[in-house]
Amino acid sequence: MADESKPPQSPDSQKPESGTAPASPAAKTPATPAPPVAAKPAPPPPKPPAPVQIPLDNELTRRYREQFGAAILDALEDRKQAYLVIDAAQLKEIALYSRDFEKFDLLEDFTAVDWPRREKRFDLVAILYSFPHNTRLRLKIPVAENERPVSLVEVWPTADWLEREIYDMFGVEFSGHPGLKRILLPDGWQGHPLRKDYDILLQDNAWVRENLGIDSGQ
Amino acid sequence: MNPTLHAVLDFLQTWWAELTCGVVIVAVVPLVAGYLVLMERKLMADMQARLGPMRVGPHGLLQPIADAVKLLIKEDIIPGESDKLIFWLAPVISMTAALTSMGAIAFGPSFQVARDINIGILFVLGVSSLGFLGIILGGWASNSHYSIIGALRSTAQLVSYETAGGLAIISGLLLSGTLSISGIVTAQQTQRVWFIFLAPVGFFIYLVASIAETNRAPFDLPEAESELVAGYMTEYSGFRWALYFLGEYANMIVVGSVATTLFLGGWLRPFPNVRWLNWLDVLPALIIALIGVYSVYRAGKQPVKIQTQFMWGVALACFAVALIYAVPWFVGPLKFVIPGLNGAFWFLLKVAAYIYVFMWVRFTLPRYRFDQLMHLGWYILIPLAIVNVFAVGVAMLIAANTNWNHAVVLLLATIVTTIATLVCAVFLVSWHDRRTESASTASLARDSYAG
Amino acid sequence: MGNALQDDALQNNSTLLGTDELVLNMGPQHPSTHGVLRVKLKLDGERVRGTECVIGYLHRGVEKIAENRTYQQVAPYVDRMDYVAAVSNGLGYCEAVEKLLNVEAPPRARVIRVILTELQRIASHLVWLGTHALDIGALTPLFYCMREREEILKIFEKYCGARLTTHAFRIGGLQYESYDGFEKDVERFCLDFERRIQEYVDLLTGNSIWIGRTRNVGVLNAADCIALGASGPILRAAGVKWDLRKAQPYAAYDQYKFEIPVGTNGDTYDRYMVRIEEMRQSRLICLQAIEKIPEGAIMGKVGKVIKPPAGEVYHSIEAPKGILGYYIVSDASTQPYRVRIRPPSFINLQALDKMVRGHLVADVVAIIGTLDIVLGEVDR
Amino acid sequence: MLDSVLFYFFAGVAVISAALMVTRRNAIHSAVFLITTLLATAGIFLQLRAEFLFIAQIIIYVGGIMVLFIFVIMLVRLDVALHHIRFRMKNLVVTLVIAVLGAEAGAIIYYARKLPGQGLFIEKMAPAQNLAPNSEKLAQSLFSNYLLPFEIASVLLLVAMVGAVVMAKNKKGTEDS
Repeated sequence: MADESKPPQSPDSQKPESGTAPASPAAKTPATPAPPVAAKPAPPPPKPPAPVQIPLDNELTRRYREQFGAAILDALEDRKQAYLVIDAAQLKEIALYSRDFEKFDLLEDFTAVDWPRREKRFDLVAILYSFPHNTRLRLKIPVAENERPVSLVEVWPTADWLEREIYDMFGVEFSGHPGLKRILLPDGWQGHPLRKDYDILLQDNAWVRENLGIDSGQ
Repeated sequence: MNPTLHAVLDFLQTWWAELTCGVVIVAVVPLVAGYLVLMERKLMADMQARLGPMRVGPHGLLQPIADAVKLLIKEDIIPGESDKLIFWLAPVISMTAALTSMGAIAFGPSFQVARDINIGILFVLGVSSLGFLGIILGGWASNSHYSIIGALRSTAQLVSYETAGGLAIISGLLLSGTLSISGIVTAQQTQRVWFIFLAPVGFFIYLVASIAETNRAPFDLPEAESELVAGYMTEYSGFRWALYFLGEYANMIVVGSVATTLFLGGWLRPFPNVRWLNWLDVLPALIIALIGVYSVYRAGKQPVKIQTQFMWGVALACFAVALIYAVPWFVGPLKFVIPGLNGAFWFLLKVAAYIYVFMWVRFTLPRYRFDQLMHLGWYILIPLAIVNVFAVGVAMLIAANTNWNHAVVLLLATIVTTIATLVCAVFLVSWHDRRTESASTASLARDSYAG
Repeated sequence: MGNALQDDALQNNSTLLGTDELVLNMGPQHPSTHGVLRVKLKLDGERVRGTECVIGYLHRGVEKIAENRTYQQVAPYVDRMDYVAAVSNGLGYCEAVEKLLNVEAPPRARVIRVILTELQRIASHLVWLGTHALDIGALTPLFYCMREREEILKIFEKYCGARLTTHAFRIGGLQYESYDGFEKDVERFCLDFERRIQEYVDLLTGNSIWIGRTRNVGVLNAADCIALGASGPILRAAGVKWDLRKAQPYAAYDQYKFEIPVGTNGDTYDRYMVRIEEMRQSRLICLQAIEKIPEGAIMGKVGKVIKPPAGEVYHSIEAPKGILGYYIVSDASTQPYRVRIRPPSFINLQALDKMVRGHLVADVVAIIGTLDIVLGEVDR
Repeated sequence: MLDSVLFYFFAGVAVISAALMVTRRNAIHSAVFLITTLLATAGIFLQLRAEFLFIAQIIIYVGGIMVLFIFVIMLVRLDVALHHIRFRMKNLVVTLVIAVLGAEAGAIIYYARKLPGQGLFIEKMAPAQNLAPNSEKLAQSLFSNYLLPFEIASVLLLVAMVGAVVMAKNKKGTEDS
């Protein structure tokens, strides 16, 4: 199935179908995740035209939209890399469709990003790769703090440890995961370190206070 | 005179030679084992493009002593949940068995503790196999999973390879017609041929089996470092560990001696009956003297003064030994010691060569897996050893029933039967390969202990 | 007096003389878990019925650290993940940030990057080969491998002063110009190396014990590899002719001719053959690359302060151990908002359970070796 | 003199370790004491100039059978199994056996004392020490006078071996299914 090697293509050959110029600053879309600190003033040196997220409308996204309609919240392109923002409720269906019909047979990575100020705090990011088409696609799944997204282990077995790592680092619990427990940190660890509100010094100081009786180890 | 004292004196008068030899074995073998380790490390270093121990003494010559001191003063740790008595006993058994079995070995025509024991070879085999009790008990007493798996492996390995080794030895015993160690060597002298040429297959089976019996690579599964940490020795430390270690190396000397006695002509020099090669008898003294000369040559190249002095010391020791070898040639009344000294030299040289093969194999080959080890033992070596016994028997029958020169006929018959045996071996191996090939659909071997 | 025997002992023969299932704890201190991996093995006799990996003993929170450092400061940290192939880690990170900035390294820098990365691939495979052979009980190849790796490390040292965690590349290009005699050193190493590979091959490839220990051990077919995300030589040994250097060329790989070695069975022996052949191919790439290193600048147009526009990028390269991916989110500040590293070892290690089930303890060691994991990368 | 010292040493070791073997609770300890007993007995064989018996005892019993004993004890956790096997009338049986054995031993001593020149305390050593090495003679009588019993014994052992193999195979089959 995946034996055929693709002829060399340009990196991330997910070319947009439309001829929109990538560097159009006006192309802000409403659903673009706004970084919390994006409001910082630009530095004095002349900035190169910022390549930002532009809406994507190609064959692939159209197919996804046809299939899932409103569950595809958005389809964007950032630095020539495509991603879909999808609804967590339909995650498993979309994953199965991606694997079986769009031939995204490899879940290259599955991780999360914490945006504490957003309503749906976490972005789960699944990076898919298709061996037959030699293309990548990112799925972004916004989930709220107490939401329990469905586990992808049955779709891509490789998601097992990756979901455990997300749980470990962000505290996102997946429903239907065969053994969701901490993987990199010890079982008794407090908190989830990659959340933005987790202070690196927090745990350290707590330990120092408890074991050495001083206020801070720094 | 009081009767007890008299008895003791009487005892000493009869047994003084044996007693001396025994004391020498107990005192010297640990040292020799230590230097075998050094030899192994040096050889390994040479084959692996490095230098090996170089720090303690010139070229690391004092390394074994430093190691011994370190091991002696190390803390003796006994695991809390272990069986103290047996934990204490096991290494002692291992070491004792190896040393005791040396008692029957003839290191030369006159160097033997149990001289008139007419089951010498069986004594060596039987007593040295007791060493395995030490391994098994030690593994069990440590109360650790790694240890117990190592012990189980060693037991299974012992049972399989003792059989193959024993059958291989039978081919040598058939040819010599005696179980006595000196009798075997004399048989090789009177038959004018080393038994390795009459039973080559038997020799190689014994070689493989003896590597397995001494737990050395590629059969070092009971102590496979990368799998079982140190196998049955995992929980041992300090001097107890050293006892195991010495036992292992003493065992190497034992199996080397058995192979030398049975197949390599024991203490006989090459071509013992060829008159015009008698000048070979001078070789031992010459070789030892040459080592001394080389030490002198190296002494000049040592970086530190004390090392130069040490090298001179080594050279002087060599010259002293060479002198001991040379003097009897010139002093008439001492001539009687020449066969004994030369015999010891040749014997030890052969044992060293045998052990060298052990080490060479160890650095070259990867380790067998347990089921593969069992397959090799049961499916190839044991059938082959049985065939070999038959082949040797047939050759002897042919030789006995012809009127020509006995030795020549025996040799010719051996060639024929050996070829037949090798054909059997090829058949066995290919059959086994086919068998495993078909079994490997699941790629899983059978129950490994069942073999 | 038969009824005097207690009933349960008679009825339940299996408990009377039964053998237990044994749980063997392998690691975190064990000679062949390649660091601080801990594997709990459920054994039936010596046969493995199940495994559980306990990892994280070497966790340093690289991803969290990265969020609190500037883009340049992160670069040395990533070297410490796969410390056996630090150059490859650095390449992945630098290229990812370059993509985020929308700049490209100049051609000269890219070619030198290729040379160093391929040398690093050889070095990494050499470490793998030596330790893998040692696990299986062959003592000698390790020292031969270390001898050749030393030559490579010497080249690194001459180039950037460091041997292990080199931090050889900078965002936008290179910090250092290649030293005088760089090409000559690389060429001498490469010309000599073919003969050296032959030494390993002589010791191992045809050896029946080696074949017996590696054939049909830890088989992972193509479908399983893809499902479990196993990449790199593991994937290629299963017969998938796929290599990111060809599929989505980065740096300057599109300029060089090389083959992608593939296996057929996906067993340990095939992985061994694939890696050996990969070393040969890397050598060929190096030889091609030193033939003509383009002249010109070594640093692209990157300011002293790196401040990528808001957005995100994913970039992956073919590290010696598999797909090494960096997913970087920028919030237009000087520090990355999120750096996610896709470590090949971590994901390859997941396949261990599937590979060892039903094998013997000795095979576990061989399979851990063939996975070529570096715990620094697994735990990050 | 030396011979009697050695004999009493071996005999003492054999008897004491036999007693210890029976009384140890730990199966491995019992096995170790059984080994000691066997070795001491082998020593007595050697004193009687029966070298072949001596070495056969060591190779077969100590090196072979006892190793397998220990192997089995280690594999099957005999300690646990032994807890299951407990007689209700244990004490009675033990007393009975001891009584019978004691009576037997007493009778032997009593009658032995009556025979001339014999008795429990043997004053004159048997002439064994004057024997020549006799392994060959043993072999000759085994393979000539006692050939039939020898062959029958070996066939019996072969049957036992085949039986063991068959049983092992059967057990494996059921395990797999």
